Amino acid sequence: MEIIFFYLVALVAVVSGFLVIRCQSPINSGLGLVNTFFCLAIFYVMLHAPFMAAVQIMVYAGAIMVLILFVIMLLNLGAEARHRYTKGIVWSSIASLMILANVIFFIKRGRVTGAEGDITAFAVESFGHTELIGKAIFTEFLLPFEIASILLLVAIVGAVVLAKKEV
Amino acid sequence: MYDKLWLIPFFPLLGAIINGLLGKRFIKNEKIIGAIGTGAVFLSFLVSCKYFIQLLGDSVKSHQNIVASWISVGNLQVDWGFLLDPLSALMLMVVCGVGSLIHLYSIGYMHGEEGFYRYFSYLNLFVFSMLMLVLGNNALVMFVGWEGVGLCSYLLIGYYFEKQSAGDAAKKAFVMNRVGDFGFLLGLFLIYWTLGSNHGVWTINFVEITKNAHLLSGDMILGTGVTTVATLCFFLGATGKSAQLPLFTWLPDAMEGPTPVSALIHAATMVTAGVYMIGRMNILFAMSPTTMFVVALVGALTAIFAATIGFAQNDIKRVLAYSTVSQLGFMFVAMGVGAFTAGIFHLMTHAFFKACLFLGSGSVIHAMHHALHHAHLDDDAQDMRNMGGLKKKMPITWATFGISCLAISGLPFFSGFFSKDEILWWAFSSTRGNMFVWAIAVIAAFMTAFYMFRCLYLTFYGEQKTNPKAKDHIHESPWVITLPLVVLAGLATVGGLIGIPHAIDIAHIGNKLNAFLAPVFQHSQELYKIEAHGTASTEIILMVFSVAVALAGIFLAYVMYRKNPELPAKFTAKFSALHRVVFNKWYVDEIYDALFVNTTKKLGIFCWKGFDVKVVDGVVNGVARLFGVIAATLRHTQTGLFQNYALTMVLGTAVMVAIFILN
Amino acid sequence: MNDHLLSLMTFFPLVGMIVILFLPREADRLIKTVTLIVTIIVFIISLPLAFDDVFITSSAMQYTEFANWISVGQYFQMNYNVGIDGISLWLVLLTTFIMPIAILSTWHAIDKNTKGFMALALLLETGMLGAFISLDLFLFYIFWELMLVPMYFMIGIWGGQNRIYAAVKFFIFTAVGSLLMLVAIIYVYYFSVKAGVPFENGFSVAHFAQMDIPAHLQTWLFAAFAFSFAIKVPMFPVHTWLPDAHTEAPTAGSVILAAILLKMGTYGYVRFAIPLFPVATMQFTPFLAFLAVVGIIYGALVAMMQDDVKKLVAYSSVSHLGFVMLGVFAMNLQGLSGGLLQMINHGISTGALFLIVGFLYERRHTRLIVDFGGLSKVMPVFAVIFMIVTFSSIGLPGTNGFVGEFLILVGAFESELRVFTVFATTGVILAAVYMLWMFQRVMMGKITNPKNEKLKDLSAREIAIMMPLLIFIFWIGIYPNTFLDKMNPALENMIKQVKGKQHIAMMVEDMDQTVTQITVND
Amino acid sequence: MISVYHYMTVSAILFALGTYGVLTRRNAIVIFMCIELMLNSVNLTFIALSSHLQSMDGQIFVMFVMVVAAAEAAVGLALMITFYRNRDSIDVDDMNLLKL
Amino acid sequence: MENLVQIALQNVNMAAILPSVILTCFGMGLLLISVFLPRGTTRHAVWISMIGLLVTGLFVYTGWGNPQYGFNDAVANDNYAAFFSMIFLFAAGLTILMSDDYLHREGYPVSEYYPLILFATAGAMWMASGTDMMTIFLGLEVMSISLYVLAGFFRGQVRSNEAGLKYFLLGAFSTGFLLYGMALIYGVTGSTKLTEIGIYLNAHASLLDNPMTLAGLVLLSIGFLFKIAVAPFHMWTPDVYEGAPTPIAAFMSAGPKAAAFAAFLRIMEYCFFSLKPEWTAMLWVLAVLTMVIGNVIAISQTNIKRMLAYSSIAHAGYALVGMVAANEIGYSGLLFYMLAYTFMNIGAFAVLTLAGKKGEDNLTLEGFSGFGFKRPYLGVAMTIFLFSLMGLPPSAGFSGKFFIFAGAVDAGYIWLAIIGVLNSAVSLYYYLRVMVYMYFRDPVEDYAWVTLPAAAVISIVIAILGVLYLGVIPGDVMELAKLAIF
Repeated sequence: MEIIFFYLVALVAVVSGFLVIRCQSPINSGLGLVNTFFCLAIFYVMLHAPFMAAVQIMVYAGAIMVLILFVIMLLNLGAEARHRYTKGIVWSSIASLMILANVIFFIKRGRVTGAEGDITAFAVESFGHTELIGKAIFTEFLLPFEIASILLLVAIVGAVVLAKKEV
Repeated sequence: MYDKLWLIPFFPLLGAIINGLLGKRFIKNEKIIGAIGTGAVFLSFLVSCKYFIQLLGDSVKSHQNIVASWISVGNLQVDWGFLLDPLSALMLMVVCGVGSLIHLYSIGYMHGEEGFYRYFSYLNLFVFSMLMLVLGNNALVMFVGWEGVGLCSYLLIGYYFEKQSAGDAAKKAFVMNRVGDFGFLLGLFLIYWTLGSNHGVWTINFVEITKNAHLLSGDMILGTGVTTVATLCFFLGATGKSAQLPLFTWLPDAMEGPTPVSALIHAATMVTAGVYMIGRMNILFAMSPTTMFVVALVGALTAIFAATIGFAQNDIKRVLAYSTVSQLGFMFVAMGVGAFTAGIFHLMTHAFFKACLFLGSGSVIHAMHHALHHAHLDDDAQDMRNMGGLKKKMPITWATFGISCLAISGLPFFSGFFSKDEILWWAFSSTRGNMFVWAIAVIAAFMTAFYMFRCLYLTFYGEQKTNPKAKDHIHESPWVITLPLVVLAGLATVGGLIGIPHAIDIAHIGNKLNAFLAPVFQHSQELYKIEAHGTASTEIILMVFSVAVALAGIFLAYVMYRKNPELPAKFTAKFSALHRVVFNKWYVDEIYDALFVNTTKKLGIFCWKGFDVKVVDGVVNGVARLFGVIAATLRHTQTGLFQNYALTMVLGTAVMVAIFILN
Repeated sequence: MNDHLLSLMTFFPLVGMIVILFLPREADRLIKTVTLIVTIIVFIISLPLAFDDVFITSSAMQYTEFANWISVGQYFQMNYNVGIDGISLWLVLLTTFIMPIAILSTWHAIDKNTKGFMALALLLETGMLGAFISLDLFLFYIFWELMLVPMYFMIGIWGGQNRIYAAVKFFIFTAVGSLLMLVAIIYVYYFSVKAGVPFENGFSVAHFAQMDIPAHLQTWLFAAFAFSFAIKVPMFPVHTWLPDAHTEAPTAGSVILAAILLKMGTYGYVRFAIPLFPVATMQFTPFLAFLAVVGIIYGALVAMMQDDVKKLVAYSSVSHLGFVMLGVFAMNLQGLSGGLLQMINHGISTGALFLIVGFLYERRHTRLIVDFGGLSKVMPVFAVIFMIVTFSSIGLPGTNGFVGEFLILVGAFESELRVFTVFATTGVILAAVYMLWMFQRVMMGKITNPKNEKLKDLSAREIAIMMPLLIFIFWIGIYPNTFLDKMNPALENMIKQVKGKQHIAMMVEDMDQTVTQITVND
Repeated sequence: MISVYHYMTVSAILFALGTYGVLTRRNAIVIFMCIELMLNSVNLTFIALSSHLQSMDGQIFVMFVMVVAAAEAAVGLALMITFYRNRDSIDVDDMNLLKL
Repeated sequence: MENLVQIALQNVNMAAILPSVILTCFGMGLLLISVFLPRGTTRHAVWISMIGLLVTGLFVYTGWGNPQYGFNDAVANDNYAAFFSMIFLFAAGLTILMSDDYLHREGYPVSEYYPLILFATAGAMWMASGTDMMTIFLGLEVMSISLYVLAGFFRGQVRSNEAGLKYFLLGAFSTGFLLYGMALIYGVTGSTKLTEIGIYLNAHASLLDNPMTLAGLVLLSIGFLFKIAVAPFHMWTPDVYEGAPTPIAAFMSAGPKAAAFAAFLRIMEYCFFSLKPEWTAMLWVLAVLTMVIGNVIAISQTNIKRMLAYSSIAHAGYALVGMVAANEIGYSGLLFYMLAYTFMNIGAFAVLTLAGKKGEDNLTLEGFSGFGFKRPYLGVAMTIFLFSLMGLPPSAGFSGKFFIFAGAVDAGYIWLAIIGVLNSAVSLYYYLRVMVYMYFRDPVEDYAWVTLPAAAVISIVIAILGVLYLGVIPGDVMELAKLAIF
């Protein structure tokens, strides 16, 4: 039952992903992308990471995609011209397929290490996913977290510097 | 006491330096310059005389005077050293003696020339070099002189440097000499190396070489005896310097120089250096019958070959030049058949009569030149067709010239008779002799007599063919010119008496020269069984025969040029092709040009334009250009398109991952 | 004083260069004078070396200085390790001697950017002296490369029409070779470290030379060194930069290039390539000797057909340096000392020839032979000097060229290179051909070009430039022992060492063969 | 049973799709979206692995990836706007002034 | 489960991140101050950022020899980080000094420029000191995003826009690969801490030929190789350098490149030391490819800035040789080389900033005709930098190449060393060509040369001193580099 559901979601995710690269209008592509985001959020829930699923929806679908769509609107971009694809489509396909083949190959042949950590599904249920993440982020990964703040600052400053009209 | 030997070459060197450095700016006066030049050589002559006399009275016949070490590197020890032995002493006398006379002569001959100081400086430098050549106690000092005389020859031939032909001739002389030097050096290396590495005697000293030469008898190189190869190399050197086949062509051209130069360098001294060198190394040559035969053969062929060309020349100096080549051939015949003494003897007598001939011709040319100049004519002052009948105008010149012609033709009791006869006798009867060589030599002697008298008749007899305008301006030359002529003619007459052959030595004077030179040659002649054997009667018969041949030659000349002056023209008309070939010197120069000069030039052009520019630089520039092309091609991968960049990245990644995983 | 004589001598020009840099750019004459004085002072500093008789008796390095320069833990140590022996002595003196002459020759020839030229010239002098006195391979390499830069600019800025091509070609040719040498140097160093040479010795040549490097390694290392040096020499067929560089360089540049820079290559063989890799030397000898002989003949043939005097002289250098290489690879005392002497001779004679061409160029602004002819008439003093130099270049006995060539040929004949010697000797003939032909076309004949009629003879300054060279032409020709005596001990020592190692290597090889044979027979 | 490999396979497909999109689309914004798709596929891998390994690190990583994605979106879109202002286009083919 | 929550902040060790924190603070302070100053004033920004760099440098200096670890092994302020931090600080300092006048000339006197450089530097420092994938990744992003902005900083210039956008798109694209690689490594080892990964991999030999490990290794490398500009991930370099403001191109060629090297080398050495044969083989090929492509294409360039971009690709190749050697000399040679390259390349770019006028028209070779005589001092400076780039003694470039090739030879990579030197020979051609134009040609037109601003001159002088110091007495710095490696 669960596996069927998985396949279903996976199918939707892949098809939406395909729509992203196939749709003529950027807006449609964006919508496809949002769809994928949702599918991934579902996966996250299935993987016992409900907080991540929430963040996924809020940050990606809510913030980033809105930003993107906003820019699309701002620039008033309609459907792309007839030549949607660049010339090197054959090579691009080959390259992408090679990447896919490689990745599939190493997933098939590769081996992920067995479970070692203590963040079991049980732990998640008993402590709450959010709490666990919060603890980890403010203790073990404090420094990256701080750096992330600088990163955002840089992004803001940068965006402002670039996008404002006059000096 | 022979420790002042270095004075002999020193004086001319000093003279050369003084005249060369100070002549133009400070001395200026021709008389003083001439006096310095002549005086320097004369001083050398005096010193030479002193040592000559001293040597005569000395029981030890070989003396070395080492001034300083020259090159000293390990085994190779070369000194600035001089060697006085009978051979070099005799040469000293000839060189200094004849040299002084020619210097004296030059004062008159060169009078009024722009580069008077230069001329005397060169001439002194030449005498210096010649004396180094003669006196050197080792092969390298000899080589200094050897090349030095080549240099001076170059300088003096090119004395009239504004004339293209003079420059060409000078260069030709030097280069041909260098070809010879190439042989000389190789021979020297071979002897030095073989003696050293096989027998532990590292030396190039003549005395040492002579002493140790017997060690070489078993050494082989290239399947032949070392001595044979080495002496052939040396002989190549000799052919260059002494203008033998095949390197003789420079000598006739060398007549571009002033006439006294021809007399001194291209008749009396330098060109005989090859003969002298063989004499110096007689033991090595004696060890190799093969080389000896080659020497004799080349000598004989040269003698006859040059003589044929001498037939057809109209330039008085050229006739003499070919005659010189021919006579040098005789000397080589002598050396080749083991008649070392005879060779040196002929060298000496030749120095006298040929110098006299050249100076005589110089006197004529001088007179002609003056006359023509006076009459503002452009006729060739050296062409015998413009002369004739000068006997009356220039009696002294005529007399001396005539005597010398008799001497060179080998008429009895003139100096040439004794020396030439001895050569023929040895060629006939020596253990190294050869009938063939003898026969050629006899024919050459006949021809010599013929063309020398042809020259004499054309110049001094018959009617005067000079342009009438100039006719009356021809006078006898001044005393500085005639005095040397007289002295040399005298020597040409009596000089032979020091070497009277045993067979006709009625007065029992003895062969003084033979005795004198014995210390030098006897050793090798005895060691290698070189001797002339035959009865006195045979010798006398041969002598008579050769005199008859000479007389026949003279008679023929008389018939053709005195009695029936129209005969030669008929003759040439009949054999015009032959005449043309002979007149053009058998086209040897042209053949050489085609074979060597042009080939070398073409090779040079090929190396430069073909190889250097096309191949080497072509590769270099080609690589540079290739990189340029590759760069220009590769830069187009940088399309500026984002997606191409991304594609490259992805492909790169995919390939890398694939390789990694598949490994 | 004596302790630091070499350093003082080497770095004094650098000080001079800095002084020059502070002089005003317009003060042309002042700059030239200062440079001249600096080079003369350097010459004076170096003079005591010439009079030091220790070289006659001792083969060891003299005037050595040693200081730690770069040291990186236990990885590297590069030392400032300098000294001279009989091999480098005369080359050092040649350098200090030629420099004032070269500077003096620029008096009128260089009139733009004098400051730059003089600064570069002094920098170049430091580089050249440093390369000759270095006993540490790393140090040598530094100086070796340091020489490139000033010469590059000299050709490029003050050169002739085609100067850019020439300068770049010069630079790239030389650098390509030396870069490979760098790899070889590093390799040798690691080999020495692994062979147990204490790393404090750094790149000391003396210590490297004592190692026993396996034959197959020697082959490669020697090839790298030899290639680098061959380009510098220059040997056939990597010589083509030379004619271009020489032709385009200003007179002083050509003089320095010919007189000193080319010697770096041959010196490199004698000092580094051969002692370090004796076994490989043995293998390469026939090949290099062959190239040397080809160079002799080829250089002469090409020189013969040149229509540009300077190019002719440049190609003659190829020929002359072929002789030097032949002598060096004869590997015996005569050959080597001949080679070494010939280096000096070539420095003097060819330097003088370039000066002469420079004089002509200053007067006529052309170097084509056809533009001249008959100059003897108007320039008699020049003619005499030219002639002497020409004959020195031809190798006339009594001049320097003869002694060198003779020793080389004797040495080569004594060695295994006998056959090569025969061909090399033909170079003697060809030298006469091209030099005399050139001399005839330039100096003899009638003056055909009216521009040549009013040419001035040499000035006092120009005669003063040539005089020292003429003196040495005769000095070396007549009494070369002054020079040979001081070279020989060091050369003898070197030959002994090299031959010893070659001997051992051959014995080992023989033994190996015997062993193989025995095994095969079994 | 859904294994981690299932998730990884899906993620791989999405990654390849994203790559393909980047390589073929001409609109810079769509390309950026494709990059986001790639990042998301990586996120999926991270979370799948994290869950499989029972360690939180992967999920934290995903948080930071999201931060980065947001930051990149801000800067990237700003860049696109400036480019659009000057070129009136955000076709990557129009980014062709700098080449060779 | 309680212990999980008990993880205290005991691991917070400010000393471990002090320099970068100080630098960030200066950056933020500068942003704040700028708000209160009128637009267009930038002088204060130069001063403040220089002081910031100096203070940071001081702390880096005092931290030398006293390694500090903290934040649960997320960061290690060891000698290695300190050495690289010094490189970044020099790069940033030299860049800032040459920027001020340039920005005014180009019409973008925006004070935010300086904080961005400082942030980029801080990001680079995190990359160098990070010992956790996350730290490194975030450091990389801080640096990259700053650089995206800086590359497109001249927002009115379409070339600058294009450079920024290209760099951004490709950078984000490569980030995808980097992350994928990190994810795989995480999946294989269950950790993001470098040391733990290394130990885990070393302990489980079976993982070494696990395709996932290897794929992770490669994909991870891609991210860094992209930043280093190694072929075939180099293609952004020429375009971005050409389009970006010159000082930023200078900075990018030195600082971020060194940072990428720092992180890459640390990851390789910490995590994948058990896979050394594999990744050295991979880098061997890439090094050769990079050197060849960089040098060969540079030959055909006529724009000096672009030529320097290709040359920076080639130099990345040389530096990679040090990594291939994978021994002490190679590594310390690499460190040394990055420092040397910082001086010589930024110096060369600094000269370029002064060679032009507004609009940067004077970057072509033709424009450089006669430069050496028109501007003698700049000419000499450029000459020194170019000779150093060629690798001629006595210059930093030579010492650096010497050490790196020495490392390669010592490790037995003789052919690599030979290919390396042959490539330097090729490089001679295009470097020399600049000098040919500078000195051997006469000026085509009389150019409106800018006057020499003091700050830029100081920057050039420092660069020259650095080049000469590292060239003449490289021993001391090399000694430090040796102490800096693991």
